[in-house]
Amino acid sequence: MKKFFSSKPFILTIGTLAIASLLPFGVSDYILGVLTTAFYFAVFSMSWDLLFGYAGEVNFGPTFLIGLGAYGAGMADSLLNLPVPVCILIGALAAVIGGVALAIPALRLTGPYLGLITLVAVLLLQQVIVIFAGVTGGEIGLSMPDVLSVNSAPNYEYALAFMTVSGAILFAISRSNFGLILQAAGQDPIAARALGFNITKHKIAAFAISALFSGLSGALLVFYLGTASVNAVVDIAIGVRVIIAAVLGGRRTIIGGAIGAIFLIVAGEILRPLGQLSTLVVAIMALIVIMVSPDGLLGMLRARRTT
Amino acid sequence: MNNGAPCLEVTGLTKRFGGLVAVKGIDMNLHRGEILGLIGPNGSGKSTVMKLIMGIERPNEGSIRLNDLELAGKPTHQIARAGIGIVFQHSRPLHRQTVLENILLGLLPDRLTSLIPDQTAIDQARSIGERCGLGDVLNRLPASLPFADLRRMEMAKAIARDPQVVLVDEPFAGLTSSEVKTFAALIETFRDEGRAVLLVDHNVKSVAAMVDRVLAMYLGEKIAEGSAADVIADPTVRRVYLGGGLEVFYGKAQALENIDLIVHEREFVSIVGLNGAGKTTLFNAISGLIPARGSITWQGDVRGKQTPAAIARAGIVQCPETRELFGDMSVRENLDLGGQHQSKADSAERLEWLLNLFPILKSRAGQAARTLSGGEQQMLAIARALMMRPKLLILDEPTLGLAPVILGQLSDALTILRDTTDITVLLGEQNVTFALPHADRVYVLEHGRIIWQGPPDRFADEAGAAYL
Amino acid sequence: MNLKGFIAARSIRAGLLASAATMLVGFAGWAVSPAQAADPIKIGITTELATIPGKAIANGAELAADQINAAGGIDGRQIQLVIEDDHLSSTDAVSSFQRMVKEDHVVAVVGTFVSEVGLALEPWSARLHEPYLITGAAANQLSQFVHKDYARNKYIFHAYLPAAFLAQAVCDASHDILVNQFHMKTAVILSEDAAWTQPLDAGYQGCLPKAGLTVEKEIRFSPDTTDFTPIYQQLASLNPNVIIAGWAHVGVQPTVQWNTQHVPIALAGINAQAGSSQFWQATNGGTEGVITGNVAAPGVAITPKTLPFSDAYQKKFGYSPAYSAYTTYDAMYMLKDAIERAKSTNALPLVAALEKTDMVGTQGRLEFLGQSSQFTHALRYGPGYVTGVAIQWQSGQQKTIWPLNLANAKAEFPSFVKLPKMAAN
Amino acid sequence: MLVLQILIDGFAISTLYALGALGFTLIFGVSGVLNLAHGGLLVVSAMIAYYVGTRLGLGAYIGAGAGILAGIVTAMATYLLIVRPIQRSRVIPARERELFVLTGTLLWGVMLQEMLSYIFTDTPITVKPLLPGIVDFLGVTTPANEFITAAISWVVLGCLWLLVNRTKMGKQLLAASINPRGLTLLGFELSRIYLLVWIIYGVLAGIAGILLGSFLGTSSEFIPALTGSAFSIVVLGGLGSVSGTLFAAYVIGYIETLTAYLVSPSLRNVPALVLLILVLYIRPQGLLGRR
Repeated sequence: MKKFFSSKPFILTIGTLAIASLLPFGVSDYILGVLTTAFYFAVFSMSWDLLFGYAGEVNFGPTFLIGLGAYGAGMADSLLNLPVPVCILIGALAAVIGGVALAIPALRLTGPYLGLITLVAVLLLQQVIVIFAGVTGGEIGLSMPDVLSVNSAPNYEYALAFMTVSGAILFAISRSNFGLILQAAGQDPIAARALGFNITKHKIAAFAISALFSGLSGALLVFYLGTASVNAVVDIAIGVRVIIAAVLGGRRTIIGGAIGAIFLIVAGEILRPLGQLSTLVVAIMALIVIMVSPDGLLGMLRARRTT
Repeated sequence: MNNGAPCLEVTGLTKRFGGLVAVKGIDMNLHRGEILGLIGPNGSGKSTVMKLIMGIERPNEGSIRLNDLELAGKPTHQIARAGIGIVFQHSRPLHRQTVLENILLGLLPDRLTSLIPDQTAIDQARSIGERCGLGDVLNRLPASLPFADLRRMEMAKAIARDPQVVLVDEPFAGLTSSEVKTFAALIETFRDEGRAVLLVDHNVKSVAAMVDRVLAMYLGEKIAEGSAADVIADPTVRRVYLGGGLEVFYGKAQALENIDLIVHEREFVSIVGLNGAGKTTLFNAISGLIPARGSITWQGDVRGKQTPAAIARAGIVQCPETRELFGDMSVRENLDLGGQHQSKADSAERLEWLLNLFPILKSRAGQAARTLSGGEQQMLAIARALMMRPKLLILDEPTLGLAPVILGQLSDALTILRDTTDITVLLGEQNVTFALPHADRVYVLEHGRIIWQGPPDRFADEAGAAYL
Repeated sequence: MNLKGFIAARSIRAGLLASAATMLVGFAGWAVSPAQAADPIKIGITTELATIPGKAIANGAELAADQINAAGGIDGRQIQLVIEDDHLSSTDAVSSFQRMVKEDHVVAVVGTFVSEVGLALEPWSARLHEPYLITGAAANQLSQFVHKDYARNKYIFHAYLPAAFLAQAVCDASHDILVNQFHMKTAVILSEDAAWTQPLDAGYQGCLPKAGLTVEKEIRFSPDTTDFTPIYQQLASLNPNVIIAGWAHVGVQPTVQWNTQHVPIALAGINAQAGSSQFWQATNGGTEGVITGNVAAPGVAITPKTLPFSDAYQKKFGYSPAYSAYTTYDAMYMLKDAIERAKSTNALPLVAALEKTDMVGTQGRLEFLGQSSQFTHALRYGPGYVTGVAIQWQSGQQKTIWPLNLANAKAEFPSFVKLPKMAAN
Repeated sequence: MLVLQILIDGFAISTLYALGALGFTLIFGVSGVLNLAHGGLLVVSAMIAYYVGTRLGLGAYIGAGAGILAGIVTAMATYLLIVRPIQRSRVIPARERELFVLTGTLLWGVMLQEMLSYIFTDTPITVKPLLPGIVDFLGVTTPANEFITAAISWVVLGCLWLLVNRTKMGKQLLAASINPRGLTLLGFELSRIYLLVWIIYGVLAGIAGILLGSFLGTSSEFIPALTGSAFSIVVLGGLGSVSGTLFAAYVIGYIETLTAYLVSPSLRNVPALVLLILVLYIRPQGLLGRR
């Protein structure tokens, strides 16, 4: 443990975060705005990585969990006018319930079959939102009376703090006994059972934890944006971005998810002068990275260090 | 030794998969401080018994009692907690974690709330690792370990929770002879610690030296039980084993060491060796299916980089032990595919000739390959390979799992082949009685090395002891 | 300031040399470029460039800016546009809205035809005190949002008609054409199930009977419907005279299928995609005989400004303007006018001046509704103000059939449409 | 009357679904690849057919030819630029290749979508129908194009059946899907066979894309939904099973049509999604899947 706190990557991470927390004193509001969104996406990707990278569950529908969190919080705010922290908790709760519901098929299905269930879950959620447009705002989206803050700097610091805390917790979980068992269950479920582990329990817990952070992040994101809409938090394209970010950053690392998400969003912003083509270029870059270095950006860093 | 009540008591254990009865009313006792060998050929149900005990499969009938605690039908993790550990033959280690952490995994509590392993568990993992001979590599990643050390690690994981009963699946597969000795010693220490050990393997020979008792299975039933010598002498067991029928395994970590092998034109060469000796690996290297170091010279030229398909077209055709038939296609279609590289007329002529060589295939021409019996499938596999008009035919374990009567037919066919064509044959067999009569020369392969070569008539005197 | 070094170190470590270079340049650009002394007046355009109406927003703004600049700018200051693509995503839109406000210090933001995006941007306009003119989206909620909390949300202007007014325009046109000229009596409302069509349908339900059309049924379908056969079969059994549409997300498919299946019922209402000049090709001519409401039509001089605009547009871009090009072009001139009257580019005076807008644009006389209307800051609808037009596709061309004083063609329907027997006059 | 309408309409839409999903299942069956850029192939073909047939005004048939060609080119590009490099990569561990093929094709699908929306915008278009006009069939008026679509689809299905069951090449394909190793041992280069399957896939996707484009319209925005629906149908029918795919396409097509006619058009997709979840729970191998 001690060794971990004095290790080079740890110090580097702390240093990076420290510099990041000082950014509001030096950079424009716009950069802060871009990074704020990126930080929430980072939590999406890290949560996804816990499920996929550790528990080995192919979740093609991270936005099912994100969307539940976002709409849970958004509807609590716009329909019930509850205080913001309560709304966020309601969103997180909705996501956790959804996560457990998703865990049940995951215990029976693997690979493409589970992938499809998770995808269908997203499509159903989308349908439900459109069908119950009266309370959900339908395809137009839900406009929320409250936001976290109007100013960029506090929004940025909230997001940074949230990402740091979530990342630390998810990272700790991945390195804990629980994470070890989860990984064993993901690699070889029969062997994990034969070592005396009730992997059903562990997998449900993994889904719940992943859902909790996805949901919290989704809820915070809508309170940052001031609106919850299908194309911002539910659309499959958003889920694809989350997955690509996690794979791009480096699977089974947790932190890789954050690096990938920040890279994707920041690169997208930098390439903005290309207009419509920016998404294309980002996709090409992501494809090249995963083909050259399957362990993603973090894998590249590591390879550089060891050679 | 067998004093006191047995610690694991299995009675009337039965498992059906659909219509197939894989395990039929097996009774078995296992005492503390005892090693029991559970042997049986491919498909005999021995692995299913092991899975039933571990709870990986759910038994249809029967009871499994560990110290009077009924385990049948319980989930695997509860059975493990009750005191049964298992060493799988193939298992995926955690490759981002060190050996020590992998062993530690076996010591963790099954609770969500436990986050950090306590120091005593770490110390315990270390000492288990050291006892299993992993002392020097505890801080390395599994990917960097040799195969034998990975097996040690699996052993360490299995005994981490101090189980009363340890199940070991094919303990020596893929190991070199020196490693076999140290592993046997390690397993014997389990017995000395008072555990009950169940070794699951194909044949008696590999486990005879260390087991206290042997239980032999065939087609889901117990056919013999007693000391190793008794079981070897048992007429039923001999009958089952002379029919060949030993299991196949594929993709196992296995190495060949400096094999020098020459096959002359029109020669019939047999390579004999027990299962796992490296025959299949050798053949796959010749066929270009797996990469290998060293050189292969074919018809005077050193072979460069070629795809396996190009090698096959050049005349080296393998008929693998897994047969690799196209199960959903008819016999005729299987054969036609083998003849597609030739003109229609050549192909038809060849087909005619083959159907005379294997008349049974003629009557089965329209049937799907997977509906054929084992013997017919083997003939089809050989015939399909022959459709290619090979210059060198590699036959890998053609007798695998076949009834004696089929062996006769196969043997006759090979004789005709030798007498009427220019073909060169490289035969891999563990069934010596089949391999010797046809051979011009014989190689003996053991643990990846050639340990003897010579004409078949000297085999019995010089190398046969290990086989008969 | 450490940022440059920090980012550079990370990117190069990441081994992506090529992208690192881009990043470095990009970040350097971000980090150093200070708020420049705003000599030109910057106006932000948020839009969806890969769509026809979205591209039209950018085009309309560009054309207006070119003309204003050529004529000497606004009080001598040139207009500089900042055009951002939001890729139809409200997240991207919010982030680019912030960028335009905080980084480029734009005086006002104009754009979007997607209600969802507009609604996401509105709170930000209010929070950042940034004037925002919506020029294509139609949801009632857009201007109701201003009405709900005027003090906070007064920065938002809905420079287009809310759905309720669009419904009224459809009813008025239906009365003049379908009822008076063709003696139609029954209608079915057929709308995509989307939030903007809820007020639209409510509007239809209210005004169609007054216009002389009995509403036999209201059918709403999922916006991702691709096969409309069941709906048309069901309609055929009801046998109404006309289908009154509420379509924006869909358009090509129901139109083409209406034509290929020879649905014997006239098709009118709002079929937003049919307002585009490219619709003929997109439907392979299936749009023949389709009537839709639009803000303007080719060759029709709603005001003296209409034709010069559409001609200049055609000349500059090579195709005719979609509805959002008219609204955006007008919005740009409203901004120019307001800035000149306010003699300031600051938000509050600008908002006050915009509220007093009264000018003639390409769509008609432009005036924003006041605080008392539930559609605060939406364009005033009605004769003498903005009414829009009803166009009909005839032989590959958009002909104007309503308002009657502007019409350049008489309505006619394809042979497969069964018309009510003409009552003997 | 209503029954007949439902039968006809359901048949047309189901046939299109079947054709659209067929290439997807074929490529999975023979080479084990789940191509998540599948929708991209369909839309590229339809867009090119529209561009050549309508915009360049060369007519429906030349347009269709160009569309099929575009389908082949796109399929080859998918295989040669994305799938094969991943399968042959030395840096990607063997057991993760499947995931990387999924991610790679997913990204490729995004790239195709972006390129199409850049060139052709997102606005939906329809491909010129091969046969205009309507047919009165037992009192139900149906566009002639609907019959042509169904007829072409079944002709294509029949050709595919003949190809697989009656030609040497087809035998190789079948054998590759059953046992690729066995085929290698018989001296057939798998790489050539895979190339061939991708070409066939391109043709199938091309035809399906054009017919879909003329019947239901197309747009770069439809790509994810088309991939999703092919994926659902194929999983519902049993991965890699051609007959299962056909069966599932008709199940989904008719359920959707029935819902649209008898319940409400806006709920059209819901029952099929629920059915999919139920089937996956009860019978994960799909309706006709083996395993």
